[in-house]
Amino acid sequence: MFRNTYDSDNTVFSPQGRLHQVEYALEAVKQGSAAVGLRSKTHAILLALKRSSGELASYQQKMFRIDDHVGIAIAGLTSDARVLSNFMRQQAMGSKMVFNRPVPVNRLVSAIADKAQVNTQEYGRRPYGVGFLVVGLDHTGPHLYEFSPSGTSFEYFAVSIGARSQSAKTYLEKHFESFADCDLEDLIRHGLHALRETLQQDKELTINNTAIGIVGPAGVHEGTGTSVDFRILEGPPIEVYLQTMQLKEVPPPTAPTPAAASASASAPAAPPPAAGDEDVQMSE
Amino acid sequence: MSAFHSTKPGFDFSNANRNAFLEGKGVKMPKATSTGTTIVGCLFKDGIVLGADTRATAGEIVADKNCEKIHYISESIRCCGAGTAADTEFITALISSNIELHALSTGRKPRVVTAMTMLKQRLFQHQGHIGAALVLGGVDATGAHLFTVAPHGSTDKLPYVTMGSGSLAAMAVFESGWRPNLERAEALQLVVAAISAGIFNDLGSGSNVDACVITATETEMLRNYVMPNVRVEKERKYGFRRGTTAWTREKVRDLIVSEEIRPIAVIAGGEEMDTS
Amino acid sequence: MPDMSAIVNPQQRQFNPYAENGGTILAIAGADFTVIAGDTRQSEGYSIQTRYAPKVFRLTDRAVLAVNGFAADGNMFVKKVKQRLEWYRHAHAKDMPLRAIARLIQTMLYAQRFFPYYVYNILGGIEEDGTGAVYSFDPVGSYERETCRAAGAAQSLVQPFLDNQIYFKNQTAAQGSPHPAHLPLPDVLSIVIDSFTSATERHIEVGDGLEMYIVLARGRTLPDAVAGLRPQELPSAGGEKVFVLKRDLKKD
Amino acid sequence: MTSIGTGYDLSASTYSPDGRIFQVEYANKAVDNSGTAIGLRVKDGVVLAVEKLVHSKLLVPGANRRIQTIDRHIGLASSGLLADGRHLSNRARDEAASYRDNYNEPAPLKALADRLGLYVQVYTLYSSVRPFGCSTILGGIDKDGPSIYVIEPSGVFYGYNGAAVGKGRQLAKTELEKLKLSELTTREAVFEAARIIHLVHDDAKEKEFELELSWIGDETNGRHVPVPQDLFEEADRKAKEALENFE
Amino acid sequence: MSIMEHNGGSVIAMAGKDCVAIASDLRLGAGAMTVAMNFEKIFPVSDRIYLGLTGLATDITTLRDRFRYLVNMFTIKESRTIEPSTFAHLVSSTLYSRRFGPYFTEPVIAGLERTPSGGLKPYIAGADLIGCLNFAEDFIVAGTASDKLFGVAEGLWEPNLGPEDLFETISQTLLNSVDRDAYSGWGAIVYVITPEKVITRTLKGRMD
Amino acid sequence: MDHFPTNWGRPKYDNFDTSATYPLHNRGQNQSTTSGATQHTQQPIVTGTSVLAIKFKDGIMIAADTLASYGSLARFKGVQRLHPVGDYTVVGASGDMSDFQYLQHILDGLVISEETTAQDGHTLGPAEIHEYLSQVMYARRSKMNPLWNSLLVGGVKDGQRFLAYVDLLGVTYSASTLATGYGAYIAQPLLRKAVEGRENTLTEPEARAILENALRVLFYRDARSINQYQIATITANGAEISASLKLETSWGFAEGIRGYGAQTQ
Repeated sequence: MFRNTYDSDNTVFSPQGRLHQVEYALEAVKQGSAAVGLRSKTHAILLALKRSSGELASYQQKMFRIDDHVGIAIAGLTSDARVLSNFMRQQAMGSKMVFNRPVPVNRLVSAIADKAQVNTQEYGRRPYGVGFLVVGLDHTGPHLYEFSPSGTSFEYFAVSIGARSQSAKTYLEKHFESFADCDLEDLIRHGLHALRETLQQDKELTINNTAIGIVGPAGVHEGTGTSVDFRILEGPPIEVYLQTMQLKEVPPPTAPTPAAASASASAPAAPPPAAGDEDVQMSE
Repeated sequence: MSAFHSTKPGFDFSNANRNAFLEGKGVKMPKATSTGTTIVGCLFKDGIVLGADTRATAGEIVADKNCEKIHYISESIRCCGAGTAADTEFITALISSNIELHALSTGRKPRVVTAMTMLKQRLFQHQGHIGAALVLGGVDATGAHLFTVAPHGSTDKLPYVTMGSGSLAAMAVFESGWRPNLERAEALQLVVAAISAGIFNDLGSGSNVDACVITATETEMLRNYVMPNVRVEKERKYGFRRGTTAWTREKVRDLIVSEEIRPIAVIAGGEEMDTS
Repeated sequence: MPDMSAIVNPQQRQFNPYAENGGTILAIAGADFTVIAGDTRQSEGYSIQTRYAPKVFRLTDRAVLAVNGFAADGNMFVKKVKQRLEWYRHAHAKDMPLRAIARLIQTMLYAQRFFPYYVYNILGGIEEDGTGAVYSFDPVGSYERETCRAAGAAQSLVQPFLDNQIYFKNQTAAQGSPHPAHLPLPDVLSIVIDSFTSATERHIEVGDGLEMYIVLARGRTLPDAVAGLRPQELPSAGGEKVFVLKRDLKKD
Repeated sequence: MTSIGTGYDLSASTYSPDGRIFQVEYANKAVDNSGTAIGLRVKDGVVLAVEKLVHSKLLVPGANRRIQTIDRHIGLASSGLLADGRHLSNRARDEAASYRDNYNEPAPLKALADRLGLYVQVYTLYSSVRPFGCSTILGGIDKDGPSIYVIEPSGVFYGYNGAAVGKGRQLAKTELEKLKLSELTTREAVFEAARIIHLVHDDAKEKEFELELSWIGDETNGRHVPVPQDLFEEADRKAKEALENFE
Repeated sequence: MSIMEHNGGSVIAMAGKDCVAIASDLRLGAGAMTVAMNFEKIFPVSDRIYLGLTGLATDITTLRDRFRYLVNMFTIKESRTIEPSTFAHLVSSTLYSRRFGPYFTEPVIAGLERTPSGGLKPYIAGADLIGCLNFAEDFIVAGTASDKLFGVAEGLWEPNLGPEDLFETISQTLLNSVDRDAYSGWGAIVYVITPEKVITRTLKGRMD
Repeated sequence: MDHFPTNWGRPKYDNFDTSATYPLHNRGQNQSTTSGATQHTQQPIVTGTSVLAIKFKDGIMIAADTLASYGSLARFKGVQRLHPVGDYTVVGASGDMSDFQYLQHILDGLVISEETTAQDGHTLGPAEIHEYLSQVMYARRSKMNPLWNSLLVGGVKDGQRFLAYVDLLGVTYSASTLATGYGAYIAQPLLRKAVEGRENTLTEPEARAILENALRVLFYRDARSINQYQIATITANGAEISASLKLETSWGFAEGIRGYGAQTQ
């Protein structure tokens, strides 16, 4: 095994000006099952694929409620996610305590990004090994953000993280221009379609392995009493949404490859390569 | 009177030593009822309008919901009292009595300044220990006069005055609404507004508005002139079934002295007597 | 306002971190409901600060907290309780049960044993077994579960009245018809209203407005007599229901 | 690279035998790999512009700003590691706020650049940290008028009339040198800045990019704000036209 | 502790329809300690007037005797029985004469007043310790449980109660109030005064 | 060994962020380690008197005179006691003026960091400013080191009018009319009568007239007041604070007064 001298420590730049430890942390995100986020003018939603370690095991938790108006989906190390989500909850409560105001979503995401940056610059730490999709509804409307261990955060119309997320992105890129005017049901259907792209060949989305998180007004399948607050749908309630899915379009034979290829072409570019499938020159 | 009270005039201090001793031992002395009151008076074209609320408090508790704070001094002089309720009650009664005697001895209608002077002298004598804050108003041969008398005996003569815990609220109304030569109705309305300001903004004042209009010709005491705080009907009846309260002993004292009149039987000699 | 002498000869004056803001609260538990009520006047000394300052706060779908005493402490305390409940929700994905909230409140109050929240708390709501419950606290956290409790400025006026009307204290029952353990909601509401109108008559710090929260156990509906009063229903996740009923009180 | 494999390039606290600190040089590499940022100091104001490389078309345009406001009168544009840039801008805000707390006046740009330089330099001293992977353009108007400073990963900072950092800095500098900056108005400078960013962007090699512009001048009451939408669109359009003519 | 609470005790009077009632507890304390459970605080002044005295026990006794003396003197001098309203002013001026060294007692007066037309109408009055009279249409309270009495009476009292109903209302008011007062209780006694008779009942109450 | 350079040269702050997971630049400032008695008990020195505020149809109006007193000395006659915070809010202060200046400083810093530098569309409205001030005031009272002020916070944001009070104890409340200091006794009754029930119909000139009348009455009766004042008007269009204005007063009633008793001449 070739030993890369510059990849054992987060306080060392490679001669190309890259931070290998950070890039490896991004790989950890890709180990996690996929999560997809989409947003319309009225809603921001999350969809995630839950893994189960076996027939008898329960499915993992992929979504967390942060505050009434904010929720996250994670991909990567769950324990890191718990630290960061608790931090987000603290921030949210701090805002309630000091200003009696729901924390603006962008500031919440920036706060964890700034926190994550420290772990990329100081000795004795490792970058967080988890990526978040954050949805929230605030004064300026619904939002969707991606947070990554490199300490960056970006706002998206639609995005996906985790294993095989590039396939979901390809779907999203094709359709995202229509999302803005979607109603909740259509938005969820697009999300499910995107999430389906990340499945292994023989798998399907079921009520057990799918979770849906929503902020925004109640949809037609939800109770009338439901508020705009963040809620997580799991189990039987999502059956009705799975029903709406249409048969998978026949994928163009080259669909995943060109995207990956173009991404790897630009790999040596900007150091925090938030885009999915870059080759990070990991020795195997 | 001497049969009922000690023959010495003035206050009886025989408990004072005992009480001072108790106080010295750290026993807290109780507070008398005080009227945390709004009282006012104002001058108008033909005379004086006095006003008062009707709440008497003992601490935070309403001791009397409809007490009278406009006291009679003479037919054309009245006095509103704030402060220690008993003091206002008694000093006005005393001065009223003295004014009556004074009027009888001089054969003239009493003047407001006379009442004012009597009040301030007596209050000054007692160095503030008589806790009466008064608004004195009336009409006499020299015109209409309005005074305040503070517990230490200082007085003030102004066209509109207020006293009591609601005095600031009431004064604010006067300061923004009083003009010289108000009509009777206007003045009465202003006084009602001033007292109402006290009733609704000062917790020490409450219940109803009493007013008194004094002119050279007539004095009109408008008891409960406005009643903005009548209690709403209760939601339930709270009568109890007879026998609810358990008792152990009963004694009934009949107040009706019942007399049974039994005709005394006529000695039945008649039959025996042979009259024939 | 300080006078000049105070500045020339500074006087030692201890800052008093507390105030007394008047008002009264009470709560009564029924078999399957609880009523928690408070007046809305906030005062200091002889001044009314505002005619509408709520003293009763909904914590969860089945817990309502009434706070009375020093208003700043009260508001801060409610805020902190709410935040603790939010953490519980994060950790357990459900609302904290009533009796657990009661213990939490004790812990939070006692934590300030030597600089207490100058606040009397009454917690009312529905227990996990579906019964109405009231918990009352002293400022440093001593608490117990009761059927009814009054606290605040007019506590001494209202509590014995409730003893008599809710607990039937000193009333011998008629032969063959024992006193009920719990009164129906319409009766409780009218007793609450009469308690407050009585306290308003005789206590200067009570008045302006009355807010009554009604918490109904799962599956129960409002009796017609109460529904006719058109209480406002607060949004809840189903299960227990919370209603608010408002009344005016005298403003003098 | 001669440095690679010598072992002298693994820590910021290590000199190479010829007196170089390679880690700092590597940090500069991170800057050289990323989108260009420029700053123009003109006669009555400052314009900042950034070539924001867009790695996905799913990103919300305009949302992920790379030019930060530090204080009412100061803007900051950075090139290099995005997260490091945010770290530094947060530090700059704290410093600006601290200056206000102590002196009750807006921080002079030079003082702020000085403090930031010191802060960045500390990260070049120890093996327990790495240097900042970003170069920062600080622009603003203070009581001495408009000024621009660039703080580099080594902690040095210089004042400039026209500054450029990042991938296209050479070309941008050449273009900046052609301008008579001291005669331009801020409004004119907005157009020049837009043009330069468009010019330095290499369509062939790069992904999409988004132009970001901010300014400080009399028109903004001395406040650092994004260039208003209409002006932005006009500048963007003119820049594209210029580019076509240029080619 | 205030001197008014040293011996404890409470009195309440209520007006009904053509009748009045006056009631008191029976406790005599010395601070927190109860020393007697048969300390009556209500005294007949005339056939139709009863006087309740709360406060410091020694002053209660002193004033009871003093008022008996004063009323006897009045009766002799005026050759008529005293009316409740007259008696109230007698109480008031007696107390006020000690304005600066008061008796520590708050009296409650209940009776039936002769109207000009010869009928009898309910009369109740109270005074503070320096003799400020308080005339009420409904009820008068005094003593250590006065706050509680105010609250309960305000809730329970209704106008135009007949003697038996008035008995229930005043008894319930008193019992529930003294139960919440550490310085009152240990039994209670109620007097209901009607034009025809005076009913005295000793109540069964908590003895703690 | 602490490897984090920003921590060097200052003691560790254990109460906060023990594992130093928080970004460096945000890490808690270390508490002073200087020991010894601290003197907290205090009293106000240079003071401002009442502040008044009411709701009207289009927003909130706040008024205060411009006097800062040193005891009974009218020490500074042109002090502005109304302070704009951001675009939507005005804070009016009575009580200690140096404490108020400190609060102004804090609020300015807050606005710069929250509104100006973030530039993300999220700005602080009057409700948030009031909540923040309440937390500051309550925290200081809990340290037995209060900021000796009574503050009124008023403003309009997103079509909502907001008006509330907070004081040195952290006590808060809101109503359609508010007044601090002597204003609570003298002006409040006037304001309540003039405003209650008319919050949605009062026009700006009417609201101004109500406040001016109350200020005039205060000037007549509050010995620590002056006849110069400023009025802040906050509407959907933002906050505007007037220049220093002069009160119209009349003392005609004094004409007929002779002495305090029996005097006739």
